[in-house]
Amino acid sequence: MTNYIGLIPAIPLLSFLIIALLGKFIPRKGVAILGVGSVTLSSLITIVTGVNFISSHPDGGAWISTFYTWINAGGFSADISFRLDSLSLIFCFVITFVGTLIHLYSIEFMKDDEGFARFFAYMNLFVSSMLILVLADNLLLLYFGWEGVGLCSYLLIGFWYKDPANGAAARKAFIVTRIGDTSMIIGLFLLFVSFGTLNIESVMQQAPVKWSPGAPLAVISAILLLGGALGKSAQLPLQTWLPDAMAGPSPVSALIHAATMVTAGVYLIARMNVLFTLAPAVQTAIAVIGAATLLIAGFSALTQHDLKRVLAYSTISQIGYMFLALGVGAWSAAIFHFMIHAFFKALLFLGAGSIILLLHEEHDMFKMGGLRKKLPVIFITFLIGGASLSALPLITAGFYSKDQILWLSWSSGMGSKWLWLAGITGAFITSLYTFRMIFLTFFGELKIQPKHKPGLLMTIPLIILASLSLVGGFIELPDNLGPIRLFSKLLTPLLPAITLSNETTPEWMFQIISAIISVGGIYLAYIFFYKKSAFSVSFGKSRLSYFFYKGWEFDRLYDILFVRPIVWLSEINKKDFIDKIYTCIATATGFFNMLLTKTQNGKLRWYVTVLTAGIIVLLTIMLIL
Amino acid sequence: MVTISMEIQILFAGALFLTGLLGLLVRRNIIFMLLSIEIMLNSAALVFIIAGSHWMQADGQVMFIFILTVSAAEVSVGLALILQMYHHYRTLDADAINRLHDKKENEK
Amino acid sequence: MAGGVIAWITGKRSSLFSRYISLAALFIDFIIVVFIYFRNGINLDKTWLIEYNTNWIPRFGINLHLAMDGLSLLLLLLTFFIGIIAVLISWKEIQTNTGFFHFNILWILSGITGVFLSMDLFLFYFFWEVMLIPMYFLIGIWGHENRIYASYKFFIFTQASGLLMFLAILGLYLVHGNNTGTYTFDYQQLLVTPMGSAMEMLLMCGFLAAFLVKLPVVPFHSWLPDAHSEAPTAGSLILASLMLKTGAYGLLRFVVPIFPNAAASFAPVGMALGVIGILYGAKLAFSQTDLKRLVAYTSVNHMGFIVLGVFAFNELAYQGVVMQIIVHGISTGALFIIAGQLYERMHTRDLNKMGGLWEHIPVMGGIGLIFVMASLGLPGLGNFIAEFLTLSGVFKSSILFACLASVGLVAGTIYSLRIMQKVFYGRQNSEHKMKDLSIRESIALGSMVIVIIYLGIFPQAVIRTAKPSIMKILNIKEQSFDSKTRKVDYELFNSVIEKEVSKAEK
Amino acid sequence: MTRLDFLCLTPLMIVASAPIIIMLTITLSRNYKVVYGFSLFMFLAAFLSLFIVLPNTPYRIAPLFIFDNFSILLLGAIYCASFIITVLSYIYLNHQGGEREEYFIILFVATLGASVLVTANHFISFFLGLETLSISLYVLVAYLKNRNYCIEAGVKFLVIASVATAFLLFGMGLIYASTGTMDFKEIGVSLTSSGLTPLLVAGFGMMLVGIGFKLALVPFHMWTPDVYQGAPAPVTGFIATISKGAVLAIAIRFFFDVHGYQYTALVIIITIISVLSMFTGNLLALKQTNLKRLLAYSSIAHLGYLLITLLTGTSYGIQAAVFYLVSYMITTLGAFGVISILSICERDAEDLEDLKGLFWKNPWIAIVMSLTVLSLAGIPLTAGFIAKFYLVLAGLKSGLWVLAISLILNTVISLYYYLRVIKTMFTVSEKDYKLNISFTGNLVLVIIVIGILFLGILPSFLTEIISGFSTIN
Repeated sequence: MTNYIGLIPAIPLLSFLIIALLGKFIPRKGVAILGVGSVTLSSLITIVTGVNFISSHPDGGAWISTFYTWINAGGFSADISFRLDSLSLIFCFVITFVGTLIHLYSIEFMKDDEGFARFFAYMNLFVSSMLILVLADNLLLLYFGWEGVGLCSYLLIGFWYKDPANGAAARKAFIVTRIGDTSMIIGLFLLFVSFGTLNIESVMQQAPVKWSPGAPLAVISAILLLGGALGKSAQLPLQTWLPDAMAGPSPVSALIHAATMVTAGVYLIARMNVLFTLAPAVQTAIAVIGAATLLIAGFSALTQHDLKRVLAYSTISQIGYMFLALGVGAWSAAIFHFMIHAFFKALLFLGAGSIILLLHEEHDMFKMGGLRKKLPVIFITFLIGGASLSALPLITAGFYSKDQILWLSWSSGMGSKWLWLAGITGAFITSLYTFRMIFLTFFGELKIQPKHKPGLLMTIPLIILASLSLVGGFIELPDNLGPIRLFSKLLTPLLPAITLSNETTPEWMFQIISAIISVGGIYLAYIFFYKKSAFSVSFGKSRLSYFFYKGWEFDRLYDILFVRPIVWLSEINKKDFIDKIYTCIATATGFFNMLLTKTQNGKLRWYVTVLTAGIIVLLTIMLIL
Repeated sequence: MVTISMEIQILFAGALFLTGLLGLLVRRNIIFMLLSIEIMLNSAALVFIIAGSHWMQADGQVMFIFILTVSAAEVSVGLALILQMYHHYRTLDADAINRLHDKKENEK
Repeated sequence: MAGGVIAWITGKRSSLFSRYISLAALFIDFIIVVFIYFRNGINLDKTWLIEYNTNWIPRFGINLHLAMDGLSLLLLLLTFFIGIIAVLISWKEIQTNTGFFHFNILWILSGITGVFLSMDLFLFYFFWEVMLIPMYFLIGIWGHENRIYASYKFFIFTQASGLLMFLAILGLYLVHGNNTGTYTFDYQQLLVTPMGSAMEMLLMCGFLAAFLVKLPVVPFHSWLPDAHSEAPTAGSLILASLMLKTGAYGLLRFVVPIFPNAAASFAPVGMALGVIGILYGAKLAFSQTDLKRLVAYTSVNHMGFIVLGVFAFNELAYQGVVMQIIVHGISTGALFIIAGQLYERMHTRDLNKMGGLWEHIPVMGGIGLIFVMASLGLPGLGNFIAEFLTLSGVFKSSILFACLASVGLVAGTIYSLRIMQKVFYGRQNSEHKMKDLSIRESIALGSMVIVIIYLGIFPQAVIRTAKPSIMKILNIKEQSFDSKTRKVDYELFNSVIEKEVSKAEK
Repeated sequence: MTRLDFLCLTPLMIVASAPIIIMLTITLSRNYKVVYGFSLFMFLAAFLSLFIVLPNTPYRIAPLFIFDNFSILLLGAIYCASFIITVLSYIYLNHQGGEREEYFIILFVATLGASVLVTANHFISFFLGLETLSISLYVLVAYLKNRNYCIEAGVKFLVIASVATAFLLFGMGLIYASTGTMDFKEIGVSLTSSGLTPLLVAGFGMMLVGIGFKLALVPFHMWTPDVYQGAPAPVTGFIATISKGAVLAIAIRFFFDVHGYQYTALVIIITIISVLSMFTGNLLALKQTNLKRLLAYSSIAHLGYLLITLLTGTSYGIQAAVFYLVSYMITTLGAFGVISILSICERDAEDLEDLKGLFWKNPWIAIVMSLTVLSLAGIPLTAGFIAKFYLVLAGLKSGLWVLAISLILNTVISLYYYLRVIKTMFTVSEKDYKLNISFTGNLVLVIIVIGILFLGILPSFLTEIISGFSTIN
């Protein structure tokens, strides 16, 4: 049974290899079948394995399947070995399932692109790497997958390589995440030096024994790992790459930059929860970062013109919620939100992708409008996604997941009302910008005629995702609505249960508040962007709006702080001043040569004179000595 | 007979040597230069005589004879060369014969 | 036997069929080494796998002593592998005087082989110098525009440093002779030379001079970009993949075991030099516009890791160094090949004149991508293993340097992606109609891709082989190293932090 | 004189008799080829006769000569070199018209002078040998009297050499005056009792001028490039190898006999001269485009290196010196051999330009030239490398670190111009070389190449011989 685990990442990898090597010789249809089929197959295996796993309850809560020793040197050992437990199962499920849908969608989306085979090769590689990431049983292998997805993200952002801007965006994404990765790898070194192993299981077991809570090394290693997570998950201060990453094809944005890869940071923190529990200060920092990010990104989303950029900022903001949850110790809430977010955000991206495709690559929402009638399927699914994003009460899955986070941010032992306040403000902004987007795009008058109706391959994934965005929430309901706790039960042995603070306010109060906030946001959006109130127009032109639009000018800040000095550094000393030293030596030798050459002037009497002078000097020296 | 100390005698020979050397440096005519060299050689020979008489040995005189012979040979070769030189250069000016020298940078 | 191998290569003089001859020669050598590898696969803990020892100049105690252990075995594999590639890729590039060209290549390779095998310091120096002249020819005759300057620079730098090492070898010889009464150049005997610490330092500096220049380490690196960028592709390939490695090999084989104490006291400086190399190399690589120069500076960057690892003195780091030696040979070599092939097609090395090439040459683009990723240390490729092992080894002995070097990883990313961006991405700048890789080129590059991926996934193949040699080096080091004098950095770090924290708490 | 005296003098007598016989033959009939063949034969005979002397060493013919292993070895080297120079001269002179037979007479006289020098252990034989050598060299330098350069070089050489001789003589006189003996060993004995008096210092200093001039050491080096350039190539080869070798031999003998390395004043002055010579020679050669001048400068540097051996004061040093001398002789002969062979009637092939593209037109000659240049530079696989190695080792053994380091530094500088020579040969040019090298010419080159490589790869052959021979008695 356990050996099937290996197949999950192996199948897409194999398919990647085939497409990459033989892509030229396979017809498009073959590529599509291979690309989609492999992911479908691994998603089926995941489901089968998952069902088995849940029904059999293995010892230690995990299946481990080891293949061979990867590295074994100087006391360090790492295996190629996969570990399936409930956490990785959920991730695997989301990755393969959402991945399958997105692959399916891509067949139609990419059908006219010349890089069709290349696209599927990259996508398969991505799925495979992402699966390795979540299935890895040691941190090094995890890092392997971690970098692998980074590579795929780089490749896919720069997929349309002919536009230098895309290349720049890809580079930016890779470099910024790489900064985080570097911090992470240093963290790995520290963990290895401390525990002599990078096996997740044994690190988790040893850490509480060796380190007391708040031990400086625990804090440092937690900070370092957090650095990696921040980079990958586009959290403050490494969030700037994600909006630019929208340069890639929309399915890519959906799969990588919304559903899966960007949540790798969440996975890492959840996976290493023991370590973070040992470093409460870092955990608080995570919560604060999450809260700050969700606000900052929310405000930015509010002012964007580009449909995909809105979604990008929204993604940042939603991951901020997950971080907030992680920070307050609501582990399973974070994972739950991750799953739901994967559904509705993938849905939104796919919807947006279809719109953009059908509107002749038009990204600007202000040039859209009135698509409600023209593209009804997309409208409805998009609306559902939007509703789920803005956590419309009761009917949407987003409500249940977000509400849980909000409540726990207040009531958790590590929560505080400030965090809650940030969260609830964020929720308000979320529904505001979500419906701003919907109103701008689908209502009003029709500005651009769509090319044609979307095909079945596009709509089916949309519908499936939409239904999941609605019903997905019912597997985990708050106590007052009916105690269904399927999700957290699954995760219980793995992730520590949350400790609530003593004075708990009843949950329903928060539910009502957030419901009001959510609906209020929608209403405000209706006033501002459907009715076009004067305030919204004037605000749109204000400086503050521009400031938000530019993502709080983080890019400019980094440009001044880092990019320009580096460019300056590379501009000066291009020729390598050290070389000058050697050139100087050479010149000096040449100079001496010239001097001496002058003495060899061919004059006999000069020669005799030098000879005489020489002997006089020599004799003098000798006599002095 | 007044005996003069060897040091004084050698100083005299040294003076002679210096005279020859100075002559060599000052003169431009190649024949005079050759003559100056002869003076230097002879002053050296003189030293041998002085030393031989000081140590009461015949070696000094033997050396003297050899020096005379050799310098004669040298001068004969020298004169032959000077003849050829005059033949080629039409001058006896030592400074005029400097075709062989290092080239300057800019002459390349 | 191995001695016969070398003699046999050197015997291969130029001829018109030189391409085939040299290819065949290298191939047979390769097979022989592979054979040795597999035959000895099981028992690697002998001192030497193969040894050959005979008198050469007994008057000075010079022996013709060749021996092979795991380390040299790996390096030989690399040497012949790269050698074959070098012959393959210059198939079309070199049209003039092919005979002499291949003569030079074989000559260099035999010099390098000799360096990796010599167990006699005199012999070592001998081979060390033997590889220079043909390299000089290679650059000077078949190089690009500025080849004369580059070849001079290369030669004078390496020769000057080599002579310093020569002086140090002689010094060592005399010190050993004076102290023990036997004058010998034999490695095994010189290992146990007793010497004063000042003397040890002085002699080590002589050795270091040669190895650090060869590697090269900032500030002795300035010959490298010139030599690399002006050399023909095969020249750059051999230079980067093999010749630089002799420096690394020298550090491992000679500096650390012979001068353990001096090396230990030099370690902070050495590591600092390594880090400077990493950062400075990356910085310069980033500012270049000449593709080959850029790749050359990446070598400076990567070699920094080697120096760093060598002075970390633990097995992990050494495994990393060995790994780095091999994978850098392959990945940078491949980048040079790609640069060479682009030059063959476009007649320029200027990055600004390239761009958008993916459209025409996707296969080369794909391979280029792999090696660019290798050079930035992407997991799954050999370079990652090397960098990871090195850095985690370094981390054990010096946290500060490990962290600084890790910053180099980011820098590496920046310049590596720049290659990709400028060459393959973007809009096409030129009107060249280009052909993608020919079959011959594909074989060359393809085999390199396979090796680098194989090493990334199954690094044990290298690690296992190198282990006995590394342990031997470290044992020698440990025996004479007074471990009490230095606290392990990690513990120091820990205690300092705890102190700080407790202070803060009060 | 005893029978043994005669026996030991055989080699010298053979060399001395050769010019007389040649002169007689010339009066009968002029035949270039016969004279050439006879010369070769005589050198060979002289070389072989050394083996007669060998069993009797060390043997002293009081008071002038000494036959010890050192002198026999050097005599052997000198005769071999003369043999090769004879062949080269033959090839070289073949291009020239006029009377060529006398050339060989003078060559023999010069060789005789060198032989006397090598075996001398007395001021008188020293002086006689030196002058025999010098005076015949004046003639040889200016032998091609139709060339301006030759005459000019001859005149310059003569004037400066005479001045140097005068200094040398005066110095000898001073030493004689203060010690009362002209025998090297006895001078040494008397020195140890008296120490260095000012008079002696002046004497040594002035002798140094004479020797330094012959060895072309700074600051007495100025004549070297001009004479090298002006003289016919084989003669230059003679000056560079035999003349310098012989003078160095006597310098070593004298210096060791008087234990010069024990006196600080002498050691310091020689160190200074040595270092100066290395640097000046190499720096001057740096941008030189005339090959002969370049070799002249390089010889200045090489003699600077060789001075190290003077200071070692050990038999090890002597061995190093001999080895270095032998390999230097072979190498230099190779270089001048190539120049001789490439030379044409009007002028010598002395410009670097003349070598341009040689490798592509005539690889064999180019390889010979490259090898010699590499050997001069001290690159492994060549004799020059082992020689340098030996030298440095000897120096270090005696603790001469300054000199050893300066040698290393200079080797680096010198690389530049040596490489330039090689580069020139490998530069592609359109020039055509119409060369038909005679069989003997090729043979000589082959011998030289084999010599260089053999000494470079299997030096133990020679080192073993030398270590048995390098004793001064």
